Amino acid sequence: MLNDFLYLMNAELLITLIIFILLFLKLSNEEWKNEGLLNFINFLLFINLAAGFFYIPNGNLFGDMFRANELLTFEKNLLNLGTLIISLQSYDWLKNHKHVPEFYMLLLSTLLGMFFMISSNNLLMFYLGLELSTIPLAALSNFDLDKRRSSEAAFKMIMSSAFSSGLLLFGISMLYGATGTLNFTGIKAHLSGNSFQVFSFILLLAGFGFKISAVPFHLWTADVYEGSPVAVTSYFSVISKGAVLFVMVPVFYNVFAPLANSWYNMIFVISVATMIIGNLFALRQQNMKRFLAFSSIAQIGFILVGLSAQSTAGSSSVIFFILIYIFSNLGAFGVISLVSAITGKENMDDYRGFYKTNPVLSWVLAISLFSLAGIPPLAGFFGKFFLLFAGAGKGNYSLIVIAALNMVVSLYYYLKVIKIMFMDANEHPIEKIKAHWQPKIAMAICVGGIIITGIASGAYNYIHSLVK
Amino acid sequence: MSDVPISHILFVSTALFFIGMYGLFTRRNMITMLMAIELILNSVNINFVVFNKYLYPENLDGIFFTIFIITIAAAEAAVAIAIIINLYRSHRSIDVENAGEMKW
Amino acid sequence: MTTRKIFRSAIWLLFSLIGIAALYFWLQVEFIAAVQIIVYVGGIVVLIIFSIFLTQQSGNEMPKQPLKRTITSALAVLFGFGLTFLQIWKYNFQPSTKNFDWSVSKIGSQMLGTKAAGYALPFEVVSMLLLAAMIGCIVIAMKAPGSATSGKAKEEKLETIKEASEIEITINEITGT
Amino acid sequence: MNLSLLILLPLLTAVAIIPLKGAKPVRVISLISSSLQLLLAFALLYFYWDERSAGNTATMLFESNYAWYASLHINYHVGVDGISIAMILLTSFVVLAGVLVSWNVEKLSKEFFFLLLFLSVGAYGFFISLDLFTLFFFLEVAVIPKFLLIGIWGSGKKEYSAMKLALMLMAGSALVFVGLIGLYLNTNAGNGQHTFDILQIAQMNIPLSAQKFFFPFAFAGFGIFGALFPFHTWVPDGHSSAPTAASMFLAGISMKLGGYGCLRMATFLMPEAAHQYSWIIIVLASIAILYGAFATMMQTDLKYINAYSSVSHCGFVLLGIGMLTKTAITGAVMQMVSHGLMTALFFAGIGMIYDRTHTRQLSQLGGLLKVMPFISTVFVIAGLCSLGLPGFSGFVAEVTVFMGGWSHEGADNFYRIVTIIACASIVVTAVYILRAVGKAIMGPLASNDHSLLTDAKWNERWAAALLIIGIVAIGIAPFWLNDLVTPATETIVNKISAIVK
Amino acid sequence: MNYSSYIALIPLLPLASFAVLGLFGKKYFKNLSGIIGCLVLLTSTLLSLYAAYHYFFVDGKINGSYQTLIPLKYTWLSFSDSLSIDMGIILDPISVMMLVVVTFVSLMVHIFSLGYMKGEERFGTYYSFLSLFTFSMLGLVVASNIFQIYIFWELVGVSSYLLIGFYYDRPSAVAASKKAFIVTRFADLGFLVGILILGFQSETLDFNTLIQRLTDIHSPQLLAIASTSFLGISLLTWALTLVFIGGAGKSAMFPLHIWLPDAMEGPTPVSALIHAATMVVAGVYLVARLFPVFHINEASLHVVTWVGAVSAFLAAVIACTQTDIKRVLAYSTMSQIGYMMFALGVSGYGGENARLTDAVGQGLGYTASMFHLFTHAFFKSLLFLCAGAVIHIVHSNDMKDMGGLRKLMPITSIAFLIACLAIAGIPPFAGFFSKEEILMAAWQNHPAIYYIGLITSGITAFYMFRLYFSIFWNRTPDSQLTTPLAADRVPPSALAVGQGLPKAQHHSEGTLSMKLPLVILAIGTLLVGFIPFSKFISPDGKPFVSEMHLTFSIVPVAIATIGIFIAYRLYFRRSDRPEKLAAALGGLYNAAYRKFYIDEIYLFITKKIIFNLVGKPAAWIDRNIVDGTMNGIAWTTGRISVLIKGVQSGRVQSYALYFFGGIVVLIIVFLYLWK
Repeated sequence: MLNDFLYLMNAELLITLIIFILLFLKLSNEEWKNEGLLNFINFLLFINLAAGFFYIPNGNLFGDMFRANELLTFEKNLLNLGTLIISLQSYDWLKNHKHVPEFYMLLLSTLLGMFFMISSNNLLMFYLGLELSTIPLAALSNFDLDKRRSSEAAFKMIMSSAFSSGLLLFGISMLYGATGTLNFTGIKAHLSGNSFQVFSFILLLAGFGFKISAVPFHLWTADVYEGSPVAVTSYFSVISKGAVLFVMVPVFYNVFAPLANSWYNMIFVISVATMIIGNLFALRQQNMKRFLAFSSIAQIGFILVGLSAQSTAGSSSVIFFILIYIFSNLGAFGVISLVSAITGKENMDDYRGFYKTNPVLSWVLAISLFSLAGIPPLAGFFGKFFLLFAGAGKGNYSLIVIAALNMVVSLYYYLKVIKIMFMDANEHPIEKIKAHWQPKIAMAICVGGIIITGIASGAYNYIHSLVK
Repeated sequence: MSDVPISHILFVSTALFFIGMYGLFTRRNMITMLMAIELILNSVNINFVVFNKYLYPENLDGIFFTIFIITIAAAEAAVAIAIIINLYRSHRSIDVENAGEMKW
Repeated sequence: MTTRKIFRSAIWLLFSLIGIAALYFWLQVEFIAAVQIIVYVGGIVVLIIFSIFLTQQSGNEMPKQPLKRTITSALAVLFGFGLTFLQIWKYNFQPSTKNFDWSVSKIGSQMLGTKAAGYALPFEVVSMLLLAAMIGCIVIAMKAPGSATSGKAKEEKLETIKEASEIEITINEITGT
Repeated sequence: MNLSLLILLPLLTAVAIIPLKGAKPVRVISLISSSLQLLLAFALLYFYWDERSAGNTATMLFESNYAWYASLHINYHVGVDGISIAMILLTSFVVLAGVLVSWNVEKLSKEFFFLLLFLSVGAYGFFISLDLFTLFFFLEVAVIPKFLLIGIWGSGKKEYSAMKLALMLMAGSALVFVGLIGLYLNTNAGNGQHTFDILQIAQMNIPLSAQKFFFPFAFAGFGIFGALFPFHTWVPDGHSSAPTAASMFLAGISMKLGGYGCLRMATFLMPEAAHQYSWIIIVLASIAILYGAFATMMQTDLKYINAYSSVSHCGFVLLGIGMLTKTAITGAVMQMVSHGLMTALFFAGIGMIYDRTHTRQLSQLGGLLKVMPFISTVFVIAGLCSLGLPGFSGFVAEVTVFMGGWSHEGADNFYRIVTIIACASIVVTAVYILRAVGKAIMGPLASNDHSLLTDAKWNERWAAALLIIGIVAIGIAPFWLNDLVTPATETIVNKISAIVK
Repeated sequence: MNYSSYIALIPLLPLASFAVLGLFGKKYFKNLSGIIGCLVLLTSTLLSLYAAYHYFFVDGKINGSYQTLIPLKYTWLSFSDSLSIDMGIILDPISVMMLVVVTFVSLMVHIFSLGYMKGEERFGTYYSFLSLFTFSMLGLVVASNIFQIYIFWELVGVSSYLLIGFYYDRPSAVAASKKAFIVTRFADLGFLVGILILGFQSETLDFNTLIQRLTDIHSPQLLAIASTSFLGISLLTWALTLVFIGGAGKSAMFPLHIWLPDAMEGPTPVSALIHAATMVVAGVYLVARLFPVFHINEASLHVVTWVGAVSAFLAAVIACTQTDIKRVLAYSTMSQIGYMMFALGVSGYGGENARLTDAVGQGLGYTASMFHLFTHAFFKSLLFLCAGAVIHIVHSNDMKDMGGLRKLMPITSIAFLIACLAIAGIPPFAGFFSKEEILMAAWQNHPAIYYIGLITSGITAFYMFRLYFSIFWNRTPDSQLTTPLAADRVPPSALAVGQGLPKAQHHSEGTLSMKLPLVILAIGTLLVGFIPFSKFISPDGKPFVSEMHLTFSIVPVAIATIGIFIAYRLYFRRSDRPEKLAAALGGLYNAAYRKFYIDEIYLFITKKIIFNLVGKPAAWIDRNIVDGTMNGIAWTTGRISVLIKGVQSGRVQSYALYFFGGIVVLIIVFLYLWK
């Protein structure tokens, strides 16, 4: 019994352990130097990541509230990896921050929330996990304590998330009213597809849409991304989105299978809107983070195309894309966070002539952006291709045409950044940046991932085998 | 007592929900917005309790959900207020309109 | 929630919460009512009032919201209400005849149960959440040293801790029995 | 022989030059690698003849087929037939010439050569892949390097042109993508399985409705690469702003990707649709031919002249493909090769002139034959080839297209008139070519400081010589190319005629 | 010794010398290149003479008629099983005759150029171009496949382009070369389409098969091509007419003749070779080659006849008014070619096969045309070379700068006189015989044409002697110094010759290398007329006897003499009579002087219509409409993104509002509209 806890919840327990270690570190009265602390924490995170691969649990706990299996473990490992990369990248920012342990405690508790959310088999657990992964994030986005924008972002974040969770809860209550159970399997059994259920489902969808910032529930995204510290922004854009998507896939495919016909159309509409709006807004952005915010919105549109497939190809392509997306987006954010941490510059125009001074960094950024744009031979190409490919399985070609054209539009703004870095002249370019080895490692991981993941088909095949 | 049809109570809760939403849309004071959110959550609570009592008395899912919602509401409120206070420090105001620097 | 005097609206909130508690009583779920009163009235509203004082906005009024927004949101809300209630109205709920029995002990036992219909895991999760929230509050609300109004920081910290502890207390109450 | 060498060699070279310091080793290594590519291409040719003479009549030779993404039926499947080999030869010629021409690139030379080699990876891969996915993959691999090449090393309004080119080509590949997916979903490899394998699809018959729906996507998509009217507008800007080597690549290779794709994917796999839409293709192509030629007549910038003439010449490619007769398609392929070499030579010449005079405006050039005889001769030869002079490759290709068009089975006046229109372009071509030659090469010297200019250096001489050899080899002895290509085209045409009957 | 062993060498040797001289001429053997060229050409001349002897006297004739031999042939490019371009060598009377002519004249020109182009900086290039031309011309002559002839057709075109533009730094030369190429290219378009029709309809591109199929009344191909008609005209007529257009372009027939006079910008020997003796008669040769097909199709023969006649007359008239001696010669060339053309046209008129073969007459025109081609090659090249010699001394093309040169350059003047007599058709010079035959043929078949020819021959005599007198007489020998104004019209080539001007003028008439060809050609002009041509050349290879009717030849000779006499009166001595006459003729004179404004018309069509109404719009549309659309799409996208930016207002409340609105929309859509 106890062993079951230890084994099945090993990931969660490990993270809780780390959190408490940090808590004691904090409460113990002697001062720690940030550098050492960071090294130590990153070491812990690495352990945490590595541990994920050793034992692959499989089973249920708490009367089917908590599930664990190979796929879920894989997803958790992805999230761990992402978190590790982020924490490595934010080294230069955290070095001078006063609240490093708190930062990590909050960060890890959100991660914990996501884990619970992923492996939840129950609306209540799902909701709790969601909140656990949201509320501390709101606090985190305020972590540039004396920046106006940071607190504004935090405010917007907490307000909109509270609002959306209100709607979500209302939907859940309706669903409860309609089905009388909170357990996913039970819900699936009771769903008949009548309008009341569809109604409550739409509210749920809105809740999901908010977290993955799909149009029209995306408006908070840009502001929050812009205001928050870069580390938090990248966490927002990759980890929390990824977690929610991980949940969305099984929930939509299994739980709400009875409503498939109606939700397919909804996803269709939402994804089209998301791609178009995201692209249109991204065209004009000047702030790098804001730009990436909108680009990530557009990416979500593509992911939804894959999600709409309702097939193993669909789910595996979504998960595969998230893997790639972690590498690509974090690669981009890594460079940006370095630059903003060291020079405090976040505007595109500051990046003029970036290539002259920092060739390596610009190549990293360029490769990440190309991968995001879906340029072969980088992984992003495969990701996008498989998403649309799966989406096309439904035979809805209008969706594919729109998506394909949107890829062209998105290419424009990615290339715009490339152009600014490589081709524009600038008399005061960003000076040569000396990065600590930890961010370097993080970027190496990202670039390596971007280059290898697509060419070597192993990752995808593994995911596919898991999903099947 | 249970002769009161469920829809009446649901009417109350729904009304509460949308009143809260209206408050959220229109109030300019952040703290008031927070209150509005509390109202929203409360209406959800009512829903849960009512559904649990009227429809599915055999187990207590609704009740538990309500409890957890209440707790989370508390936590959310706490964080929100902390953020508002911090924002007040930097903005010297808790007017929503002043917290709109980042746009477009 | 119609008045723009913030303090007054806070009081109104208080009353409405109490009203909801009364509703619970009437529904014969006194436990929830109790929790409602303790947490909300005892916790959140106090918290809100504190914060109102802290932000010193108690007396003076906010400038009016532009009429356009008021109207649009009113319309939207009414419309949404119509839609929602239409759905609820159309959907015929089958009230079950079984009698609804709950007892604090039952709740308590389930709360800590790890078997089916046991809520130990959510409970733990919530406690983690509260911990995280507490930390977040402390970090954020605690004034960064060296800046102007550091005097208030301590008070601030106390405030938040107090609030957090209150929440802990409530949980103990919930579980204690 | 293992075709993957063609991809690996440039790829590994590209990787190998990354750690190098300084321009010189980079140049040398890329030169060695590209000459090896040339050798490899000729070896391929040799082995191909060997196999064929040994009586191997398989459609594709040297096939190798590995499962890549098994669950999605994506394979890495490569193989060559005559057409591919012709294209590979062309590529290797242009790559070597490009490397030679850009010998003196000082600015960021490592990146330059890296991109150059990377581009060739894309081209080779495209020409040898027999799997629609890999085809598409390599098609897109070849896009972005062009953007960077133009944007960083280009001249004039380079950013605009680079962006325009990248976006239009990307739009093209987006269309291709849709066609590809649609095609895939309409294949049936037994028990409801789909396939990307070109050879397998060629065996099936795709439902006509699907063909009619997706053929336009595929053809227009590749058409954008192949400067199909009215999607050709990236050509003038892109070519004119690109650095010399990039222009050579653009016109010499990447426009051929379009033609090859139209042939290999659109026409070969969706023959019925091709047959039904052929008249549209023909009309568009003939518009492109004549209209492009007339537009060229008005240009004053050498690169614009050649770019527009490329539009006109690539019209012949599409015309030949649209005619769907054996001779015409053979002509189209020949035209691809010939135009590739010829226009590369042309751009090389223009580049050499530009490097010295720093202008490409006809009004500011003149009498260069006096000061730089070699370069001028190169220019004149390219021009003569472009106006279809016998003895050069252009004539062979165009005549074949004409013959194919004229002897179209449905020998009604439509095809005749179109062919005559195409023929008429040879006059216009003569007009603008001679105009350019007469103004820039002959006549009195435009300005006195031109009299101090020097003639071609060794690398430029070799580059030009290489391309000229290619051109003349085809022009004097076209039969080998004809024999190389014809069997491949026959398989395509037989399929079509079988379907049509 | 059979042909295949050496016949290919005749064209290939010049090709080799072209390659060698072209690649290394400039670097290695600068001045040797001339000698090399001459030697190479000498060999191929001897070879072709040997071949001619062999063909005509040894084994060409089998049971009474000359066979068509194809010693060499291999497939060059095969389009389909039936259609393929073959590179081959055809030997029949006319091709052998042409071989001799081309090699011989070319040799003469090579030799002459040794002196004329001496010291030219691009000496080697010049010779390589000459060799290239010789190669292409020979290839054209021996072509056994209609596409092969087209290929070499283009090649002679380009080599003529290169040689006309040899003085590339002279804008006029550049323009002339461009003009020549483009006009002929335009004609070639017709040729090409004609080939396509013929090849496709007769399912072969091979001359023999083609002729045999299209002349056999029972062959399906002939039925098909004759029955199918386009725009009411039978396909055969279309094809032949188009082919003839090609020929007319090369042979500078009206109205495609405009390039020929300008082509005189090239070095004079080049004009002698290309624009007098060889290339310009390619058109005639082409028609002759396809003659069996032509003669069964009246309509196309009509065209040939009338175009020939008109050109002959028109050119003659224009020639009377020109003052640039080379242009005069050019127009005379055009006129003489006109003769050949209509000679072909009138030959075998209304022909069925029967009438082609019967004894007198029907084949006469054909023979006569070839005969005239042959003789014309001699005296016209002679004329040009003389003109070259003159220009070489005088450094001017304008006859106003000349006069009384007979003392200074006796040989030249005598040679020139002989040539003039020949072209005027005075017995016993070569021109007389050929022209007689032509007129005879015309008389027998088509009197109207005969009269035109007659008048033309009179005019010819007039302008030729106008030329002769005003060059070599017209002034007192001692006052022949060039007027100073001549000095600035000096061609750079002449400057390149290196000797200072005044000295040069007192020099004798150039080196031996320049005199020798004149002498040889003059002798040739005296003799070749006596060759019994009809013994060798006839439409169907069967020799026949064409007897001279002295009574018939009285009239033409008389007319010619009259012409000469008028010229004598006007130009023998310096006088103002010509001006008077010109004034008297007034408009007519001006029209003729302005070449009947044909150039202007062309200029109008090209500049005003093609460039302004087609080219400019095309370019404009491309930039503004086609490309505009592409950019417009991009612009619109950007615009939209600006328009909708208000949504992201930065107000969290409106975000919530949108959020809620989105939900409402979803609900409405999916609960009520799209179920």
